[in-house]
Amino acid sequence: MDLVANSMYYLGAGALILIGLYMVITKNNLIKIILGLSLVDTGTHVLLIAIGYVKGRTAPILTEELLESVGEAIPKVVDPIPQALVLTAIVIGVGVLALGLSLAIKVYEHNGTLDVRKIRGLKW
Amino acid sequence: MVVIQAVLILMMIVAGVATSMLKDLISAVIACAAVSLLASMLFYFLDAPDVAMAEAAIGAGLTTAVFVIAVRKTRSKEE
Amino acid sequence: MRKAVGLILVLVVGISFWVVLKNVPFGHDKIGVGNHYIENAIQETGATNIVTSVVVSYRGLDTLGEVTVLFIAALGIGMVLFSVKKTSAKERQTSSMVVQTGTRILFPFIILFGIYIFVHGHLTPGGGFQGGAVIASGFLLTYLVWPELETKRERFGAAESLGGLVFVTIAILGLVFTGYFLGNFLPTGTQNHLFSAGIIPVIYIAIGIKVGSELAGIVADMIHKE
Amino acid sequence: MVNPSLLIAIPLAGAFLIPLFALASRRLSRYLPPLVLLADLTISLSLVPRVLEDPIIVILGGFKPPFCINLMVDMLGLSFAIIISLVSFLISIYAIGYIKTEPIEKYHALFLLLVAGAIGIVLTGDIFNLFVFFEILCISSYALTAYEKDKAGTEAAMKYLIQGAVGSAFILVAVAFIYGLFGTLNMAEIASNIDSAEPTHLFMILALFVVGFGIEAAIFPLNAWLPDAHSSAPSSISAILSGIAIKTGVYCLARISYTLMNAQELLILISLIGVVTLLVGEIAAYGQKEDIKRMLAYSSIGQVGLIVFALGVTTYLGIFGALFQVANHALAKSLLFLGTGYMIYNVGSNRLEAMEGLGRKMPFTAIAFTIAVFSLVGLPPFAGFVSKLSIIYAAVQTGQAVFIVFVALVLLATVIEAGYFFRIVQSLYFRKGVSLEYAKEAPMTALIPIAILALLIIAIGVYPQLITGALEGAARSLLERGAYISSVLGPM
Repeated sequence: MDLVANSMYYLGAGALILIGLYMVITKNNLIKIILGLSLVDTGTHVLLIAIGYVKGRTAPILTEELLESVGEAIPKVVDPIPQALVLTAIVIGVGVLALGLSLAIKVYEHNGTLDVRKIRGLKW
Repeated sequence: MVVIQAVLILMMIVAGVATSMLKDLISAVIACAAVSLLASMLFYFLDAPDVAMAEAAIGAGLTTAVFVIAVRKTRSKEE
Repeated sequence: MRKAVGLILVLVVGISFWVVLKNVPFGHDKIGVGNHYIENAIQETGATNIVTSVVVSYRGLDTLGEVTVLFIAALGIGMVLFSVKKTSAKERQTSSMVVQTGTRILFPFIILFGIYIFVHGHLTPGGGFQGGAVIASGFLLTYLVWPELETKRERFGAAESLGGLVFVTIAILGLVFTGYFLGNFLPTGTQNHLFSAGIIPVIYIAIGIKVGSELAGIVADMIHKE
Repeated sequence: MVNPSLLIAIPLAGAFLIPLFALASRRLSRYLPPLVLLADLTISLSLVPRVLEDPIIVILGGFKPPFCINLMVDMLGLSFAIIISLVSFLISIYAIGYIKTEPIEKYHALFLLLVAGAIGIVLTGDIFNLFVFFEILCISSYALTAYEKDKAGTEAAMKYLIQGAVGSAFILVAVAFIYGLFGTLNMAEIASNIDSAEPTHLFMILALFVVGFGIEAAIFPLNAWLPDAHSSAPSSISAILSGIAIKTGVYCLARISYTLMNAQELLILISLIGVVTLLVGEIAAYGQKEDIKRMLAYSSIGQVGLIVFALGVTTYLGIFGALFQVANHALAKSLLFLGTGYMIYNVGSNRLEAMEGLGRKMPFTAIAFTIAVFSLVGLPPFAGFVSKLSIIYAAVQTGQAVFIVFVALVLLATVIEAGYFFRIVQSLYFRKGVSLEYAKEAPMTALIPIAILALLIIAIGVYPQLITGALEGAARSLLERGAYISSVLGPM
């Protein structure tokens, strides 16, 4: 039980990243490929937050109650840095996805299809 | 608590597989939004309320809207 | 063929994950920079939300880079979908009366809620990004309800630029007054008050306006440009 | 002293200003990038004497490192920053006249942001900040590749975006692992703790980084996007992508493998990758007999291979040669793309056959083109001669049999390179053109940057001491990890 509790977040994050990578490599539809990129992003976010989690601590917001309850001692909160990194990564991710989708719309206008097998410039 | 989180993670993986398997693009987009929403709940459990809000508003909300717009401007079936 | 390659690659990556993550125990304290922030953030920056103080103050350059990324995405989408001819207001279905009235009542509250989130970013969960996203979703609602609504894209553009310029200007003012780029030159005030934490609320308001207008602009571009 | 953080802040502020400028006058926005980049160039040049003595640590936000993001302005970063601001300044002059497709103000804003991203990459001392600036560079390159909005451009940008996004995800995962293992993001602190981690973990992290940055640096087999992107972007963007963007990928590889990971024993693998990339690129370029820009793009892959090979030699001279080659290729390849831009404009086609006989109609462009070609092949008295000579000398000096074989392969690649480059020069001068009556010399906005680039190539070739001082300092700062760590964190 402990093993499951300790590794489930990493497992979930890893699974999302791998599903996303697999989609990017094997799917033929551009929208599906971009959905795969979105899954990879979400997976990395979960991974980062799971790395920063510390058991038995609370959210890193020092409310007055929390400050009073600990007095002079160091407040027991989780690591704030991964959370800050993920905030940044979420915004970067949405920028890339939106740009990718607008490019996909343009590719569709030129070719009338989103199938990478039928688009000469996207074969690989 | 652990059980709830385990169920959420399991649902997240299932939704991720569904994103990959579903042929209808709108359904796949919705499945992807579900992944983001479940992830944002997980962030809440991991004591990251800021990130949970951002993921729910940006990841599950706006990204999905942009995806739906893109799918509607192209064809909605994966062939 | 591609499926096989994909599976092999995924397997390799998966194994590498497993190898490294075995030695990153879940739920343990990684003794490092984070603890310094937990101990000192409130004295050094005056913000009770430590994530906010890390995002805006300790790692301010990341945040400047991140709003820049969104700015690039907005510019790039505007550029990719740019067309000389005016977009035709095709005969789209207008929404029902109930939805229209509801949106009219709801829209100001959504915007107000977004503003509340980013103004209180240094005290409560949330901040410029979340608030900006809420504002953008308010605009998204109006586009869905009134598809024929012509957007004033230039206004979003001006708001984006102003938000970015305010951020850079504050950073350079920090250089002038304290000698450090992004240095805090305003008093940190009393904890847990709205007017505290020095430059953090000012920067978060700039970020909120910038992110809101950028995301709204992206959505508007994608809906309206053909 | 001017604060080096302005090197990043000025282009950013300029890019934010451009849309506001464009509200008043769209045509005026063209003149902002050259001004901004000239300011950057002056600042970076003025920092050289100080940085030659001691690296400058710029503390952001007023907290002590490692608790804040710090910029690390050592000679390596500063040399790259000078090359970036010089080349992009010249390209921005060229773009004033060359870019005519609407919306021009978006082009100029994105161009400035690309440069800001590249400068941020080479100056930052924080691994996550490196990722953020890397994303700025990549996303603006994706958008600019699609600038013409034609079929080839959008498809190339789409391909570039998909592969680049996968690479960025790898980098982010590697950063997450580093944070999990070391609890810090400051590059100096990671470097000082690197021995506490197990070698297998470091190998995994290094592999993730090599894949992530390798996609941007276009090392084999991660270079599928490059020929399409570089050949279908507008010529000024091809110039900045070939001259600057792939070099920052190489910079990241060097920084990570030398300063951060101290992985010198693994660098022979990097050398091998470099030689393979070199051969693949040059052979593909030789086989490309139709599209001139595609040929130049393949040649860029080959040249990056040469740089990566030299970095893997791990001796002082090898790194020096690699950095010299970075400078040489940045100057020469951007000249080639800039010259090609107006040659294509004149004959209305990318095809090599259409260029025949252009040497008589566009004498200045053709002479500059020839100079750059000679420099890339490595003929004296041009800059490329010095870099190729020192790379080959460094590899032979190691005395290892492997490197002797590699040198033979490098020489073979040089012969191939000479073959296809002389083919173009010959067709420019000694063939009779078919329909060139409308062809005329490029305008002044193009000739001035082209002439400056050509003069720089000759000047560096004749008098290498112009830049050897700076590059020697750069090579030293890459090899001396201890100095890097102690200058950020204080003496141990």
